[in-house]
Amino acid sequence: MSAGALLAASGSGIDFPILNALIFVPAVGALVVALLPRSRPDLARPMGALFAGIGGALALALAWQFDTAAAADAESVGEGFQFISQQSWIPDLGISWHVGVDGISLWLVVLTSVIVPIVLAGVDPHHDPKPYTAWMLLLQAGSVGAFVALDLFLFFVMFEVVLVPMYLLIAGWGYDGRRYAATKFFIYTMAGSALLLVAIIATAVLGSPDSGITFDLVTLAEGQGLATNAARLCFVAFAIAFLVKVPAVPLHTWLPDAHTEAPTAGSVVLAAVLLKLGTYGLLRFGLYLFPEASDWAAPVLVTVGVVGVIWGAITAAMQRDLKRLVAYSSVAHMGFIVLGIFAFTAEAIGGGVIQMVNHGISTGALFLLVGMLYERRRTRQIDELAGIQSAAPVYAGVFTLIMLSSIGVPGLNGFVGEFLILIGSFETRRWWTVVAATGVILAALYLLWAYQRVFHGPPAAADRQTADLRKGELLTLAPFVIAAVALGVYPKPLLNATEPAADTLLEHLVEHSDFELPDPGDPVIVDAGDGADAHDGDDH
Amino acid sequence: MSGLEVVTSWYLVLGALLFIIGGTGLLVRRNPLIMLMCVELMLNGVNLSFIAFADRFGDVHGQTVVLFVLVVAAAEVVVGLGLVVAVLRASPRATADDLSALRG
Amino acid sequence: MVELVWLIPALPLAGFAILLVAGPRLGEPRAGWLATAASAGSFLLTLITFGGLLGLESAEDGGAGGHGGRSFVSTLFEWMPIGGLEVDAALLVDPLSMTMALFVTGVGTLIHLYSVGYMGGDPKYSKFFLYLNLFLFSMLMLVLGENMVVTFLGWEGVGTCSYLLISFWHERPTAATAGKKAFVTNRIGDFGFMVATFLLWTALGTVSYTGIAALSGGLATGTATAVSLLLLLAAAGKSAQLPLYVWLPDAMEGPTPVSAMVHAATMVTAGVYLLVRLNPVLTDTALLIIAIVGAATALFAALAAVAQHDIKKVLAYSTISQLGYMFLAIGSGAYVAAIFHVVTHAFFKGLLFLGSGSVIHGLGDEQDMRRMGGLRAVMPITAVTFIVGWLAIAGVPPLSGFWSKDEILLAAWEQSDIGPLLWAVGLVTALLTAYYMSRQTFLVFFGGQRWDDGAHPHESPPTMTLPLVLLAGAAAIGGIMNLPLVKDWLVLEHFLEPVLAHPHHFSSGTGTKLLLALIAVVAALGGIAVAIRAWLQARIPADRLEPALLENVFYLDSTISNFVGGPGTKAFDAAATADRRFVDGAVNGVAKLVRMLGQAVRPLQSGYLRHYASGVAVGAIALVIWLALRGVS
Amino acid sequence: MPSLDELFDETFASPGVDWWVLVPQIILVSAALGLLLVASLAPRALPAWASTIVTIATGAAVAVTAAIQWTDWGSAPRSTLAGAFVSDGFSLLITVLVGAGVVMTALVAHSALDRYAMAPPEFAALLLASAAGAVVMAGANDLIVLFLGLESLSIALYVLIALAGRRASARESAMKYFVLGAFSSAFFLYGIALVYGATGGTNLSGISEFLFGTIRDNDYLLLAGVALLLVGLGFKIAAVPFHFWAPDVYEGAPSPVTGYLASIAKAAGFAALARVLYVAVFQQGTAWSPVIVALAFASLAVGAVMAICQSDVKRMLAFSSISHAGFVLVGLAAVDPDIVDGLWANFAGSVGAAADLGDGVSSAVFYLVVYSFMALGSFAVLSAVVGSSTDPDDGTSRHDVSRYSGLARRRPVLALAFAVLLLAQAGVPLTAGFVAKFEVIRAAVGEGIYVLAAVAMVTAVVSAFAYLRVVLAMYAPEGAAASEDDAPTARVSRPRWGDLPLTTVLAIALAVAVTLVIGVLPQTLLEWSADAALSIFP
Amino acid sequence: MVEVVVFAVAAAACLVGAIGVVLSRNPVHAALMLVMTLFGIAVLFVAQQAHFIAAVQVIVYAGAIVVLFLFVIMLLGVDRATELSMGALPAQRWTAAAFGLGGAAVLIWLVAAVDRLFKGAKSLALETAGVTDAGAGSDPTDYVADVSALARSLFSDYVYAFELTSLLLIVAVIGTVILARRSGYGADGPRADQPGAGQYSGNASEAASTGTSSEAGQ
Repeated sequence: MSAGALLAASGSGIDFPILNALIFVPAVGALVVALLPRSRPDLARPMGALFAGIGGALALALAWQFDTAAAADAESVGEGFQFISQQSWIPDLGISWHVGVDGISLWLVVLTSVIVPIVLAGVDPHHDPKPYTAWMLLLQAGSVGAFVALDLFLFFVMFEVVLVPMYLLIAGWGYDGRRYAATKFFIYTMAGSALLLVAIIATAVLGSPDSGITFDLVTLAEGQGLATNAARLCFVAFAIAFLVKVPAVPLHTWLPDAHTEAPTAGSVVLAAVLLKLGTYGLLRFGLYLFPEASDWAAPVLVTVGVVGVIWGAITAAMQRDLKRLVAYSSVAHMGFIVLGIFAFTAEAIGGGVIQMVNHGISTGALFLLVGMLYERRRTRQIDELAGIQSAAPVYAGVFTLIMLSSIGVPGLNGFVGEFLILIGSFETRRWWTVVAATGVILAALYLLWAYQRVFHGPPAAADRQTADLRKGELLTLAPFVIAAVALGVYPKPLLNATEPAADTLLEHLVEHSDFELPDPGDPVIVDAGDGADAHDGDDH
Repeated sequence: MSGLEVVTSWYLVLGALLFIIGGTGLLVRRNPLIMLMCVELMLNGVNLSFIAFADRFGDVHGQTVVLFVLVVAAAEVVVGLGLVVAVLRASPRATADDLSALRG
Repeated sequence: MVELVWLIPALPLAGFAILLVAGPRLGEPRAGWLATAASAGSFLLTLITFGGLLGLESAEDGGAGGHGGRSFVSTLFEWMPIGGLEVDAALLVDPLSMTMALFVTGVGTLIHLYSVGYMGGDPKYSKFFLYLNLFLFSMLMLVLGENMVVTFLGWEGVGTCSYLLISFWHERPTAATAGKKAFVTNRIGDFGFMVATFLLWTALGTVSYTGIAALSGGLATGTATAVSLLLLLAAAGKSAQLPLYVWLPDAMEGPTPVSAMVHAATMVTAGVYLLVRLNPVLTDTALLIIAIVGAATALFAALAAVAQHDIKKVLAYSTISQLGYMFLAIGSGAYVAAIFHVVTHAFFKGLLFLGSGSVIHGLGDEQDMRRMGGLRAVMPITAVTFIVGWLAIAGVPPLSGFWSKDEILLAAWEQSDIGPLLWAVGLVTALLTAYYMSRQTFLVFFGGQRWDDGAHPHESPPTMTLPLVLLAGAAAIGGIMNLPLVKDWLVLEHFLEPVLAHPHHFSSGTGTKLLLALIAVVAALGGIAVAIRAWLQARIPADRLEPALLENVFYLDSTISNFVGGPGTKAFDAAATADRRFVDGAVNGVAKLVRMLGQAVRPLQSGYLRHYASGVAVGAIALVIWLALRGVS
Repeated sequence: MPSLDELFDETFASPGVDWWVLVPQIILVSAALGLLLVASLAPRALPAWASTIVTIATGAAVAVTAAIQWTDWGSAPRSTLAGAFVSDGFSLLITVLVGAGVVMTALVAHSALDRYAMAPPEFAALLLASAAGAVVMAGANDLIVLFLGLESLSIALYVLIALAGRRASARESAMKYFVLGAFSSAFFLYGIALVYGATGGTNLSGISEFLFGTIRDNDYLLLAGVALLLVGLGFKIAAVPFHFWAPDVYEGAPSPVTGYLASIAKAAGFAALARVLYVAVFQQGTAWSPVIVALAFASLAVGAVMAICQSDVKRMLAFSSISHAGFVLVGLAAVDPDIVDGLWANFAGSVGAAADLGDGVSSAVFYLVVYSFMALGSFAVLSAVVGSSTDPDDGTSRHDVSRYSGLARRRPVLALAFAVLLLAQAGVPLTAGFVAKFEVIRAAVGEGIYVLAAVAMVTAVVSAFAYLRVVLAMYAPEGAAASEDDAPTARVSRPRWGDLPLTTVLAIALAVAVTLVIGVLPQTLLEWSADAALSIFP
Repeated sequence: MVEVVVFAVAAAACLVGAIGVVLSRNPVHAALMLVMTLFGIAVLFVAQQAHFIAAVQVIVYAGAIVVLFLFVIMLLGVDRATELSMGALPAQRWTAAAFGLGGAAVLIWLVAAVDRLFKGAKSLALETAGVTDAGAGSDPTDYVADVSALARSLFSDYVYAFELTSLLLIVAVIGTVILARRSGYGADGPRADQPGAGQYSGNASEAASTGTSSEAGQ
């Protein structure tokens, strides 16, 4: 089955349930891998990569087939979903298998489906490849499921179920502290979603239309059946669950442990995909479901985001473990996204979506790179490494590029998201944005400092022998590098698909809350008071 | 009627006292056999209450229930004594407090 | 022909791409030649585009304030279109961008050429040119960008390349540290750039320069001042103004061509370019602050330069000082003077750096001037060209430096608020400039031999001397661009006028002008004279002229470093510790608490049958009481 | 020949017997008696597997019969024997569960009987007898009948545990269970006496009619009786503070019996509880609901908190079982006081209200069914793990978590099955455990008991920690890190199926299958439990 | 008045016997004290028209159950006086006291007012019997609780319960038989399984004696 055949199939009018395929192909792959004979452990990864790759190809086909024009015509968020597939699941509770993508989820689906095959093919688990591969495939299936779910129940199922493979990946293939880290990861995020479950049920029970209980996102969101206070309470529960996942300061401490102890592939997927469930959830289930409450809570959430940016950067700077440092940088990056989401402008939300993808690419690649370094040196301690650039220039070059992307240097992907978030947020959240923008300085500080300590300086004997990248590794990294450059230079396709979704979401917000969209260039905003205040912010 | 009349509540209070004495006995005694007897005391307290209620209602059902309680008591005692025998055979001086290996 | 503008940055980018893929295979010197060719091609294309621009209808008669003047926008593609934001990857061809592009590609090409020889034998030869080409590309994006975001792309790009080039010899810890320092300090400026962009967009709804220029009149004064000051922050970072200058002296750790190109001729002038480019936004308050910052920086850096021993450090502080001049010019409203000085400075400072590089090269990587002397004899071409540069920067007429500096001093004099004070500072700076440059020249090329016997100084190869000669020529005659003698000779001024919202016109009479020029010349000569007495004739003891305060640059840098390394790091460390101990500690604490709770309750599960019976009994009584009480009506 | 009736005077009307309703019990009892008969008359004619097969067949027959009955006459109540026993959707669903539980227990026990030196026919007979008691409890519509069912179940269980009496732990376990069981039975009985005293009857429907039909000054005697009934049933379902026996008894009992204790015995207790509360004293809902909430709170918290302190897996499961009981209690507590009044005000046709009303019971039933399978499966795994390894000499307990270390390597499938069962208990989606929790929370939220719902979920997180510890031991053994140096080929021994008893494997597979299938497709069971729940309302 | 005297004497016997059970050092004495209580209760049964039950009480309880107790005491030879102290259980005496005193208080409070409760109230049984005032029902002559009435109740309303007792008795019989037969197991096992001495150590010999093939495989 090739993507081309699928395209032909869908083009010829056969309604191919591509989203379901995106979920089930990896799931079936997991089953197939699990059933492989024990005597052939070598087959597991190729088979896994094959299934995951089919998923990836399907996802690319999905992106290709996504109808931007139709998305732009959509008048409500609900109309913006494409490739919808809805099957009755638990009719008693109004639960259905309802999946669909819009410009927000589309790219996360693509990201997920593409990254998993790459890391599956590119990263060697070193032992027990069979269960490893199966768990990775399940992770892919679950994550895609969470991104396309349009039913609260289905979403929660997927949101929770991905914990298991991730947990087992950390526990089974992680490093020394893996037991602690895996448990912490599972329990922490589960604690977050414990209240989420209550809130989901409350939302459905209280917010369903008179015709009967339903967990359908679109119905509930467009109906807005909840009383203000109930909606706010539910939103708080939703927000906490998602902020844990994001993770936002101060709910972030599971992340460094999980990232540090996870195997490389686990870290990559965790950073690239799982964290996005949090920010995606805030967008899809926070803003859409509870517009009024979102507006009500936005100042707090924006603050949380900004605090995350600064706190993540400061703590990252002081880490001694390279992987931990990257993990903390994730906290900072994700803080930007939270800021963007709750700035309530199309630019910021679009930027947030882009930043989700970009963070997946750059942080994912950083984890890959750190993993490769660990393979060679058996250490990630910054103190124990020096002068790697002399020994492994290509490796250092790729690292530099990804690092620059992570710092947010224009021309690379990281900039686009960060810039759009900041410029969009500035309209509505001026001072928070100014503070968040200092995170840009800090990002350079901690990454360059770490880079200097690890890559620069005179190498010791052990450092000298650090081998440069092999062909396979280069091949693994190539997609990340290409994506980093391509998305930095030409992010328009992503933005084109995302913009309508962001716009309709904002319209929804305006319609159901007191929030009013800002108009850039509107003279109302330009008043002397603001300018005078801005003046104070500078030190001269 | 004279000033002092036996009313239902007297029986009930007596039943309650027997029940409580039996219960307290179970809590204070360690000898498994005596603990079993205490359970019997409790059941007898219940029986007395049933009969008192039945008498009060003029309802024979209460008495019927007592029959069942008797049967249950007998069954419990039989099995209980079997268990006690099994335990005491293994360790003749065992008290209820000695059966505390499973804990925590 | 202006449509070809995209090729200008594309050529260096192509050079970069080729070198990235095939650099090591090309090897030395082909990689260098390739890069030089790309640069030269770019220069040629700039010339062609320039010609095209000249051919465009000059619309001086149309458009208010000259805004509708010659310009051409080449939109390549939409970069970040979302919501109301439309950021295009677009290039702007107008007099200002062409002026900048011309000297960037011109000087850049020469430095490329110079590097072919200078970098010979370096194991990372091709990588150097790779970075150099990338730098050129970024610099061109900076100056050609049609909107603030594209400029920012170049802005950050040059910063990145600067980082890569400064830490080119990364095995030297000082080089690595200097690179990092440059990048991070620049980032502080970038913060200003970004926030200024946000503010402009929020206020005006556009980020394109044409849009900003057209709409800037509607800006509230407060907003405009805020934007101006943010831009000043940005410019101060990139152009090494107080207090963000600290990275530039350290940046001399990079190879000398880099110092010449990045840290003297091109990148550091980006701040000046930015302020000039956004001149319609600048308010009077902001201009005054800019002028003060510029004047202070000029004097401060000049004082620092007086007591440096490293041949490149002197030039570095001199660069900072000259950049201060340019800021002074902007602050005084004399944008053309600023750009004029940018260009002339590019010539003579590029020349001086390359000359110093030649010396360093010839002496086998010796940089301490106290170990030089009398090189005039062994390195004649270098010496002659260096002397041209010296005189140019010292402001000796008729060399180029004189003209541009004179114009700045005049503009400062005419500054409405504190003009004479600014002028006086500028004058003192001019005197100091003449003095320390003379000192350098004398120490390096005159006097007796002070180098080690092991060193064998020699003249550099032609690839290095050719650029020296060409630059010396430019430095000598560069002034003709904007001679104030006759009004029509003010070529640059007329050319740039369309991009200026408020073209500056000198109001002083010719007498004043002449007098001021005369004083400046006297000051320059005075500086030279002092230097002669001190360094050629040794009439004044050296240690009196090199106080430790100046040698250590008022201890400003070390204070900042100590702060960053001390309390700063401590504060960060405290945060990280708090994160571990309190934030994470709270999480683990909750887990521990639950466990402890369990352990505390655990004794209840004592294993004693009678305890369990107690539980049942007491529970039963409690339930009975509770429920029975609820049943009492 | 005078007929039997003529021997009585004409005023006596012998109650009609709906034999068809009693078939499940009759099957169970006659199978038990038959087994005993054969075993005592011709002990050699009855090999070990024969008892197992008979038990399985009986269990299956009971389940099938109950299912047929349900399809035959729907979930409408059908009472017999003077209203002492009622067969409705609720009792039938529990009966099916009991049948399935018998089958599972027999499968697991088959291989364990030898290990515990238990005689197969006797084990089987007692198992079936206790199952009969459970079936009686499920359908009992009279407090005395309920009590007799409870006693049959309990006494059979005391002996079942004592069957392994060669182990001191089993003796201790049986003794504790017995004494405490008898003690709490006495409370239960006293409760019956008080209820009888307050209402003059023991028939549940009769009590309900009496309560709704009369105006009373106060209800304290009745409610005190209900409180004592709660003690007896609370003991059976191991709700805090009547739970103390459970961990010790679970630990000491043979694993198959433990599974049975945790599932079927508990389900029967809950069935009885639901019937007492919702049939007899439903009118007092506002009074007893807070008590159930309190019991639920306590059970959830104590079960979860204690579970994480255990290093013995069996004990941990025992405590978690207490926590699960708390979840079921949450479901039972979800009764809306407004509906209690409203329902009876216009009882005639307020289906909508009744549907809401049934949510609580429905979710409890769903939870019970699901948890029974998870518990049976989990204890089956324990049985398999202990059965396939030698006892430790180092003083650690039989089920110490360290014995599960690296199980994923040694027996990947078994470990996976156990992981599924454990994670299902933790409430991970796509397992039945999640849907069960979801249902319970939905019921609680539907009735506005948000705090209880939130607390329940928080304790679920706490107990997840306990489950994870076992999963972690299996998948990430402590000392021997799964380091990269381990070549995949360096595995020493390959796991074999042969040394795991087939019957146990079958039971585990069944449990896992049910857990997963219901987890993915819960609709059918949801409908069933909703039907069942509605059927108990008068 | 006779009733009061009868009640007082019988109640005293009950209470003395009950307290005697709890406080007897010797199990035999306790059993005999139990008999006293049982007899007292039988007397009270008679006083409340429950003649048949009283007879059954004497026969089954005093005659069978207590004898069984005594039999077991003799069988095990535990007819020595045992210690009466509470044992070392922490807090047990307090909970016992709390239960004893608190429970007594609560239950007495509950039932003492029953007579008032019944005034004017209706009960299910009375309603069906057509009696409206519960107080009137207390006239002993009004209801017949002879054996035939009991039997009628037993075989009509409680026929199912009656049948269930058979199940219960079967279980009890099987159980007792098994326990009695198995009770020897502990004796031949190693003494090590005394409480507190590692209750699992006997397992190795178990495995050997039962000879399961599964264990051998490991």
